[in-house]
Amino acid sequence: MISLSSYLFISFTLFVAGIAVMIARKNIIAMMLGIELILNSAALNFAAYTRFINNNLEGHLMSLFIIVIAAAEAAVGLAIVIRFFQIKETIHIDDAAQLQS
Amino acid sequence: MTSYTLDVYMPVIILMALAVGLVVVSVFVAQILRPFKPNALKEQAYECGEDPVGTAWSNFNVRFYVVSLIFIVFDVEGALMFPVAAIFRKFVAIGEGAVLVGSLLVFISVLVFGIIYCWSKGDLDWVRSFQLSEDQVNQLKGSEEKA
Amino acid sequence: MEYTISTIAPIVLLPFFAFVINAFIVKRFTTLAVIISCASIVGSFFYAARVFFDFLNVFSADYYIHKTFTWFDLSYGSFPFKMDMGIYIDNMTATMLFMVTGVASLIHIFSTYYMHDDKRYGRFFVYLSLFTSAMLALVLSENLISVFIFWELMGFCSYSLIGFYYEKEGAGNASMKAFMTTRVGDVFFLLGILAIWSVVGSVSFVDIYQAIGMGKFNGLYALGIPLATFAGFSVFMGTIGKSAQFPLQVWLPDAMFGPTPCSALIHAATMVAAGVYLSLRCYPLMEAGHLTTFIAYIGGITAFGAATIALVQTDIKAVLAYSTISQLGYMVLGVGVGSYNAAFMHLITHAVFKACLFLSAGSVIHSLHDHHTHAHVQEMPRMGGLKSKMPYTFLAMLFCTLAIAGIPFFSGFVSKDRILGDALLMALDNKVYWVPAVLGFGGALLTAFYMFRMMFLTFFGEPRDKELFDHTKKETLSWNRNLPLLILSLFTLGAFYSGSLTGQGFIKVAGEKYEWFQTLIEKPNLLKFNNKESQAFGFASNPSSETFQKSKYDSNHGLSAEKAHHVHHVHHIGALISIVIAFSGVFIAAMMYFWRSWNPGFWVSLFSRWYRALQNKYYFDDLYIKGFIQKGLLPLNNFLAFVDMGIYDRYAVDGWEKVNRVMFTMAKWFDNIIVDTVAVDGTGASVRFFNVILRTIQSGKIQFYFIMIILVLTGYIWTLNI
Amino acid sequence: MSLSINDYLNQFEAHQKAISFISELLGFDASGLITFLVFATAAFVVVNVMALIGGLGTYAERKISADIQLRQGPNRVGPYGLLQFLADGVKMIMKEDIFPAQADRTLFNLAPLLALIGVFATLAVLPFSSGLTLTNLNIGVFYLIGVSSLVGVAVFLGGYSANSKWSMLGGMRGASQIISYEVPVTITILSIVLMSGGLSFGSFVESQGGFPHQWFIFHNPFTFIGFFVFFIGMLAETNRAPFDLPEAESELVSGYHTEYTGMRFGLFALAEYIEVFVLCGVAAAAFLGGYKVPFDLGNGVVFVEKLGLPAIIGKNIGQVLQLGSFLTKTLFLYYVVIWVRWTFPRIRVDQVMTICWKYLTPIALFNLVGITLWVFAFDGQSIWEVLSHMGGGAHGGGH
Amino acid sequence: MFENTLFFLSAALCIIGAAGVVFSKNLMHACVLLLASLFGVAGLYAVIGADFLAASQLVIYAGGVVILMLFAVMLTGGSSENSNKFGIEKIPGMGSTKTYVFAGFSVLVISFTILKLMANFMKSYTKGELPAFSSTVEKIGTLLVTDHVLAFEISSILLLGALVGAAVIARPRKG
Repeated sequence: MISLSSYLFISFTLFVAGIAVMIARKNIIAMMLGIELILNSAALNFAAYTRFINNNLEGHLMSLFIIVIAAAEAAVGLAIVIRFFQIKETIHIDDAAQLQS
Repeated sequence: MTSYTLDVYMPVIILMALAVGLVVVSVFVAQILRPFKPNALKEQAYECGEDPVGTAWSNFNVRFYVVSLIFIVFDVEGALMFPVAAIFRKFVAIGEGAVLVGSLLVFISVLVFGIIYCWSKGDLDWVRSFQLSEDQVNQLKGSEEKA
Repeated sequence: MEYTISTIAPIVLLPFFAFVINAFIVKRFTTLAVIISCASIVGSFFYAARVFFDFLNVFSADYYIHKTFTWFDLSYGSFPFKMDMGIYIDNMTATMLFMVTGVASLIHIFSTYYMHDDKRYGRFFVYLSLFTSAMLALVLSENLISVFIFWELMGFCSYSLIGFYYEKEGAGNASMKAFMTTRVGDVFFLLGILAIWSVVGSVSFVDIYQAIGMGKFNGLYALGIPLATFAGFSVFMGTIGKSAQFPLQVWLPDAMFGPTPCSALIHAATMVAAGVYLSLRCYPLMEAGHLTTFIAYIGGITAFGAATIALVQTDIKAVLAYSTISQLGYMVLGVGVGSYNAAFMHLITHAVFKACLFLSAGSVIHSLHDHHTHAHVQEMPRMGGLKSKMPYTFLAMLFCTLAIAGIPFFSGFVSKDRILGDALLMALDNKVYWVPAVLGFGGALLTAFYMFRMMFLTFFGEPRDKELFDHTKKETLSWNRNLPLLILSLFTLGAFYSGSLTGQGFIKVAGEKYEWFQTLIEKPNLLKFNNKESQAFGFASNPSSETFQKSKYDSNHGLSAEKAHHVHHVHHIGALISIVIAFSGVFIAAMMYFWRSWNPGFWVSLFSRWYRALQNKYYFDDLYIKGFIQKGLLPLNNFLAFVDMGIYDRYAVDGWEKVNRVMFTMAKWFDNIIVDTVAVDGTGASVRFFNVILRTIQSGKIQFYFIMIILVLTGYIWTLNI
Repeated sequence: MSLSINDYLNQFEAHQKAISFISELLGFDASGLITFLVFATAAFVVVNVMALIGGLGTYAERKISADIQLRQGPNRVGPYGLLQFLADGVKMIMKEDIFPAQADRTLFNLAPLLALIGVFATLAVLPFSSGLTLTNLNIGVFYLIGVSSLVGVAVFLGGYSANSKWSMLGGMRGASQIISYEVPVTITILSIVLMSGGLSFGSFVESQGGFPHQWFIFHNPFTFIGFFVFFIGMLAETNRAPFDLPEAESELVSGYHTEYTGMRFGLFALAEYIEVFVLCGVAAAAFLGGYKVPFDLGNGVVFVEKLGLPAIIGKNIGQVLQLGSFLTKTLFLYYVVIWVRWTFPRIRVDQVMTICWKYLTPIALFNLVGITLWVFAFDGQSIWEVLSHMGGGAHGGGH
Repeated sequence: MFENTLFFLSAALCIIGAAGVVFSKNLMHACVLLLASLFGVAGLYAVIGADFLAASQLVIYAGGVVILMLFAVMLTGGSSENSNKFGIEKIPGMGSTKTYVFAGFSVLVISFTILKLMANFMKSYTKGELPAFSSTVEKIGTLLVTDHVLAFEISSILLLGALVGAAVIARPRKG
């Protein structure tokens, strides 16, 4: 029951949900939730392959670094969002369509 | 390396279930026992007796964010250092401790650099102190003299 | 005794980390940076001392540590392309480490005195740290590629240090000259490495020794030259460049533009020593390439020629610079005459006394301050009688001068005498070697003469510049000025190196007759390397499998009794000759400059043409500038310019112009009518048309981009059918 | 140190026999069922004891504060007022549950649940004794840090969902205070991990001894400082005085649970009291030798050899002693926490952040470096061992 | 038996959470649902013996990232659906029917692509014997300081960069 395919299915679901969130939402923070989902699906895949394919712990390490990078990404991304909000008083993604203020 | 089965996680699940159960049961019991007479005044948010003005969900100071930002960086660095710390004694025992000390110290020093930066830029001050310009000081003095 | 990477790596990494840290903090925390630099090199010295004393006392004579890790591995099938990096420590490396860290520590300490008032005080230490760590890494290197890397790094550092006073006129040129001149040697060195790679398939020293031992070089020719000769020659060209040997010696005197402590570091302990160290490391290659005669000639010519130039110099640092070239010539001569042990010993002894000489010179220069030009005085004609003003510096410098002049009981005598003795032995054996031997003995005479000339001119007699003399403060004993000098001058005593005062015997250590230099340093025994596997990096080596017995001192050096007697006999004769020569050099110097019985001007007028030649350094700079550059390169440039301007430009380009003019008139019509109206305006119109369409795509709406990415990715995957 | 309470029981013959008997009775392999039952029972017992301790905590708090302030304290319900907490509980259940009209009802309901889940899940790894540890996860302390951070989310959501300005301020303050103080606490725990060489509480406790000089708090000077860093951070993480800014009644009415009434408020309070106990237990396990009993009485071998008791009884007496040792230390710390609350005045919000980022975190980092170098230099020996080696064994503790 | 229970609980939590993130109309609720989903992922890690990963997931996500998200939501004006500052009503921030149609279309396309890739892979996959669980902390630690020490140190630099960059960007400015 607990097999590679079930794990792949779950991570597939997470990935698809992330994509859906990123396209459907117009709120930047909500889109970042989608990014977290996508990164988690990738990390889960690495851990699952480690368990079911080669039992090599470097997959775990990869997942760990994905988590680390996700944290850094969230920190910087949200800081940009907040700065954006301070300038434009909105976090609607369509208001961020210009390269120049 | 001793192997284990997934049974070790059973208490975790049971405890979480107990927590949920406790909440559900207590709220349910209270539902039966307690009185239920709502009125508009009761349901008002408490604002020292006045009528509440606007919503509480407005934007807050950025300082909260900077604090949580520093926190998350430390959190992640802690998470990376835990496995290294766990093998430290073993490496010291086989005489390779210097490598670990070196890499840990480099890691920690980078961490310290970050906190020093935030400190020097005043991100750690809850109340940011700023220097009054001379005009402002004079203005203040003037107002004091008038008073 | 467990040797792990953590006991050896700090030797290199401490100065390197000091460099990295100081590079960031030097501007704001200068004092802290200096302290970090000094502390790191002293710490490195203690680590090196541990290695050295283990090699001296614990390990057997032929024990070595060889650890590698794979740097990159691009092997494909049967084609090997794998590069290892690692460390190789044998007795020679251990001795070098001890010497380099020790001398560098003392130079660091002295620099806190010498450079203290300099405006780039901190930066100097940054360079020093990097320089020292590069030298230490070179010494520890396991293969030629990593030697080359650190060799170039040192080249860069010497470039920075020579040009340290870049606002001074000539300093920039001098640093450029040093950099470019050594580059000539480096090109050859790289060629040599490639040649070795092509034969051995690896550049590790151990593999090279093994290959030579197995005779892999035999019967391989390139352009009619044996490959071993070519490879050895090319590597030796690297030595010539770095150690300032005969054709490429011109950069070293100019390198005196740098601060004096850095001269001490570059020209005594580290960089120039690296060249000789390399040729000692590659000695089996030189032997296999039958290059020893050539090397001996180069060494002899350098030793004698540089000594003659040093006779007429008036700048105190220039005298020392030429004496450095000359002494390096002795080392190379030692390599050439097969005196492996003595050449290395001279490298060590020379490093100590030359560092001390430079530091003493620095001490003298630093205290002589001209109040008119606000510059330090380096000219010997303005000195004199300084003995009373700076007694401790004088003491230190006297010891070193005695050492370099080859007076018995001092270290210079011990090592130089062995080289000369071996040269004499070779000359008796083979007539070809007479020239280097005689040049070597002549150089020894000149060395004694010019060094004592320097001493007498500087410290004895009446002060020739009274005002300068009166302004000079009397020297007081201070820890960072005199302590390094006195420590170094203590180590000029021969007993530290030879085991006996005369330099010919042995002493008893722990109840055994034991002579450390003779026992420790020997030519690489090629057969030993045949079945050795290198150890993986990072794990403790297992010295318990080695024998821990020190080989006993063998007064016959492994020769048969009859031959050994002959050798000893020749050595005794050589020692006698050198003693006589050294004392006569001192005597001549004293007659000329101390008692003033002989007038040097007479000799100058007698050999006036030679004197001019010497003052112009045998016209080498002129030769290179006028001969090579002006006669060779400039005409070539002119010729190329002529070809370019006169032929190519005139006929090809201008001719085409004519053709083009005709074509142009035809084309103009075509252009106006067809291209401009139809194509260009048409293109513009179409661009405008597509612009309208494409503008909608680049909307700045991120989600639209996502959808596009997904569609393109999908299309890609489905079309390629991955 | 067994992996869990189930493993501990499995080593007794009677338990094995019971399993096989039940298997025969039921006709299938009942070991899984028994495991579940054992865990469920133990967890249930632990949770109930914790709820009792939480309830008695409120009583103790009021009694001790009364003592400190020369008052009587509760003395009407039951002997010495001991049953006061039951009366409070009944009162809370009987109170009307009011939802603010503008509240986010889902999150308003969810917040106490999250707090309770976070706190209860930490109980799983608390080492009451070498046998009575629900599960000795090999990532124990790291798991505990992760799960207990749910409380921060719960505080924030509790403050957010009520849509009251007092609540919101309290929630933001509470969450940022909790996460801030997690940094020095994590770093201090990291240094303990360095010394014990494992992440599980079992390895923490097993690398200490029964006597005070074998505890990590007296292991070297850095850990001594580290204990206080941990203790202060712990006070702040549980929003205890003097760090009870989030619920400072003089500024914020009642902080993030201003709008909570009745049982929901009770659940928050319960979670808070249990969390104090849990963190006191962590402090005891990490610094004060945990369940270790002097003279190795804890493993029960002495009783078997000297008194001739059967092995099973000797072992269980040892367990009881260990449990006693652990509870003594934890409850002592609990007492200190209450004592601190009624001794020190509350500090300002900017001082809270200053203490965390400018004092505790640098000190904790310094401790970490110091302990790293200590372990490296002295090969993990404590200061007493080092001193006794230096003094030729003439003095120093116990070696 | 218990393995399957744990797996199903975690998977359900994970997928329901993810679905909630997609369909929730309230940003705060979406954040809490994301927390649930990440908890589920932590449980899934635990099921395949990645104990350290599970705990780091809890520590970093539950303790760090989600709190950061919640703070960011509060700092940008709560979960109320903003119109922009000119007062013009646009598409609501949490999506509209049109955006969901686009999303559904993209999801459909990407699902087919991923399933095609996965099918190729699963054809060649044979299930092998699974080893017993053992603690991964020591192994991860050893890997971090031996083979991957560079990544270990560089991640500290990465985090330093993130800290400095984000602090500079988000720092409150006067005026």
